[in-house]
Amino acid sequence: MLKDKLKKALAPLDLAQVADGDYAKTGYHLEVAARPEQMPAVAQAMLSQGCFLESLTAVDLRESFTLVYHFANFHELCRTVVHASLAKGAEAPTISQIYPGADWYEREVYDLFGIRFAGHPNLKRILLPEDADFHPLLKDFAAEAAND
Amino acid sequence: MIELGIEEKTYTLNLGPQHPSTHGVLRVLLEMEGEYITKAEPVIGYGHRGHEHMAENRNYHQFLPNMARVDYLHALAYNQGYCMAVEKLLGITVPERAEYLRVILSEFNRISSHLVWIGAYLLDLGAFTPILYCFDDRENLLDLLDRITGSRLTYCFYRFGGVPLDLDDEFIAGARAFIKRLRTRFKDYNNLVTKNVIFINRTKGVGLISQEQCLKYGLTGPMVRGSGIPYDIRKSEPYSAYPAFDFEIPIGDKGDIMDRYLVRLREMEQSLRIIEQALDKLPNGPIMAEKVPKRVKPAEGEVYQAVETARGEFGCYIVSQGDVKPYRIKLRVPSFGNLSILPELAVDTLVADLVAILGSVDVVIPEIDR
Amino acid sequence: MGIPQALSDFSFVLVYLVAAGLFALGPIILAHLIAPRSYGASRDAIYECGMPIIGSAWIQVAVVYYLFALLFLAFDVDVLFLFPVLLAYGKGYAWLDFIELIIFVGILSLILVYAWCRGVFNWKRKQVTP
Amino acid sequence: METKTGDPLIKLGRLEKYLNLARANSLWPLTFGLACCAIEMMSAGMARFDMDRFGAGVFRPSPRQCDLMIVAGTISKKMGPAVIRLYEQMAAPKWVIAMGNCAISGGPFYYPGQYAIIPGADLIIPVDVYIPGCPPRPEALLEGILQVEEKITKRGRLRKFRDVKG
Repeated sequence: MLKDKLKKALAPLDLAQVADGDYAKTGYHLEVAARPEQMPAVAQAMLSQGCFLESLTAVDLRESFTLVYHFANFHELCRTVVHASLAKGAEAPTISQIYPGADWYEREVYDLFGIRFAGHPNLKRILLPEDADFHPLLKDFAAEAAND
Repeated sequence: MIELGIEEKTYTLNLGPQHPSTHGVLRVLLEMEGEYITKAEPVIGYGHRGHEHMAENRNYHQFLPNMARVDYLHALAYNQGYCMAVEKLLGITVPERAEYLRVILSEFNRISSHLVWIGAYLLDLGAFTPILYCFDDRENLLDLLDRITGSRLTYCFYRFGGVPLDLDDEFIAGARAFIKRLRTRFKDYNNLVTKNVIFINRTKGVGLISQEQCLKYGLTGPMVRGSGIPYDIRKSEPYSAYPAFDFEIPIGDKGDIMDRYLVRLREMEQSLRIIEQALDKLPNGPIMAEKVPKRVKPAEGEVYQAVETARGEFGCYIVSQGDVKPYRIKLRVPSFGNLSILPELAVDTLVADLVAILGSVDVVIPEIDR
Repeated sequence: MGIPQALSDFSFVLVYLVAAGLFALGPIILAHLIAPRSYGASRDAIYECGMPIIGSAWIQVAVVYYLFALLFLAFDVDVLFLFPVLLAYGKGYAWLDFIELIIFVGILSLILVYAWCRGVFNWKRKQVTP
Repeated sequence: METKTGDPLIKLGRLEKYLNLARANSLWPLTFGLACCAIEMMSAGMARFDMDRFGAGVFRPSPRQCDLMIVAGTISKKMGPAVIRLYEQMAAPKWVIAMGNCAISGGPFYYPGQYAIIPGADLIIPVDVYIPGCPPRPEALLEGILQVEEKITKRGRLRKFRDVKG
């Protein structure tokens, strides 16, 4: 079963938590908690098992960010979510050299949240105009500043 | 005044926001040597309207109309994805008749989306007649959907817990008539387009995508099925009433533009099969779950619901902190991943081929920019 | 003293040139006079999909385009030769003239066949291996 | 928004009336679909609703050959300068139709915290006819085009449609 193979692949990385997800309630088969520094290793392990990066996003929990990575597989149904909590102002390592698709996702997270990704080939805004100086999805984003 | 002796060889061109082949406001920055492209960089964001920012200051009901304006060509799949995600959060089970209705209407909407794509794509390649055929079929379909949902394009028809209106006999008769009519039209499409030598020369062996590239870029939908991977959420992660129907997943073999075109064409036939089976086995019963809370206030937690749209896998990821307003909604849209492979496909291709490749990705710009 | 015979013959050519010039410039002048004006900062700028242009167009261009220019020249000269044909032919048996013309144009269009065989027209796609 | 077209050098008086008749019946729109309204604009150009009946079906990609700009969709802040540039590059006489609520006033995407869109096409370019709807049906776009024609020729184009009984 793919889930066991994934658990075996993720075991050596001593991640904070690798647990079965409750598919009926949350839609996940495997829930993983990791530190941002471990993300390239986690991504490499997932790629070795043939999983693709479904989506990469962030959630602003006011005092810290949570980077959320979703991995899925073409041939077998097993959705893995990886939560990596990141302090405000800290940098997360990029996984775009492992998953080239992550390049745009990381640029979008940078654009909307301001989280910088170390080692990203060209980290600049993707959705907002280049001269925008605000990050809209931050919880303390005052929209009036942007509408002047 | 011509500066003599300049050896700058590459010519930079904007395949800009206002261009007939970009299906909206996508800008591709091209660096070219003569006719061959050395670098193509899509610049997106010209259709960014801030759906995810709107989600955070609206309650769950108010965000429903937005769902139809993210990908307006297959709006009902986005409604279905969002409603199923919220139903998972609230723990509501949708009655079987409502699930059948949702499948029927979503499949009809998929056909209308593919019809728009075939018409617009062949217009990019210079054929002016097919779009008239496609839009003619689509108008018949929109009359059908207009009768029950009330709108032609941006449907906001599904509710949490089911469907507000029921099908009447006229709709079912119209649906069967439409199915019969569209089946005869596939012959025209094959003769008019698939066997057209210009179309074959422009699409065979162009824009090849390997399965390994699909994995690395996270492609979904007809892009991935064109390369031979049978990945379709309706089959690989069965949701709603899809397990009750038998239909195949058409796949291509080489992954060039012709395969993607054929996949979309055959997908329409499969959709017709699904609708027919759904109409035959339509169960009676309620179309709305019994106790659906008026004020949707889900418990704390997060959910990810994937749905198969015409362009690929739409994932609705909701983080709720027990408030009336969602804390964060991330819309995993297929075209964002599908388009990110364009720079790699475009190297060393002719400009005319780039237009063909860009069209075969089937992008909807406000869906990429959200 | 009358105008020398040779000069008056050329007066027709002069009239012809003036008429051609007016025919070409006329609409431009007319439009300039009676069309409403349009103002705007980027009205005269180059139109490129709504974006300001990047770099200049005066760069070294692939040589293939030069071959297209040569082919056009060949057929332009071809048409140029057909002008005097109007005067010389049409007197005797019409079909004979028509066949002669076909032969003349046929020989000149061999250039096109030659170029086609040499593969000037097909843009070879670089083998893109995924 | 001050209009950016001025009067010609030589005023023609009566002939202008006939020129306007010709202009009204051959409005060439610019292919300029921004969002959802673009699909309804395409449907209006197709066989069933057929803008060609009013001479407006010839969609030209380049603004140089157009005299009608249909702003069909939301103008995002990143797209604003491009819209202004396209409008300025159109040759006079030119008209603008703001199609859909987004082009009229930002539509469903305008709310106090909005950061990404320009709420309304008339903030950046002079608009002649507004067509409400989200998206407006193709018939509404046709009526909008007839309104533009009425504005050009100052004669009731819609009169014969309004008085149709039944």
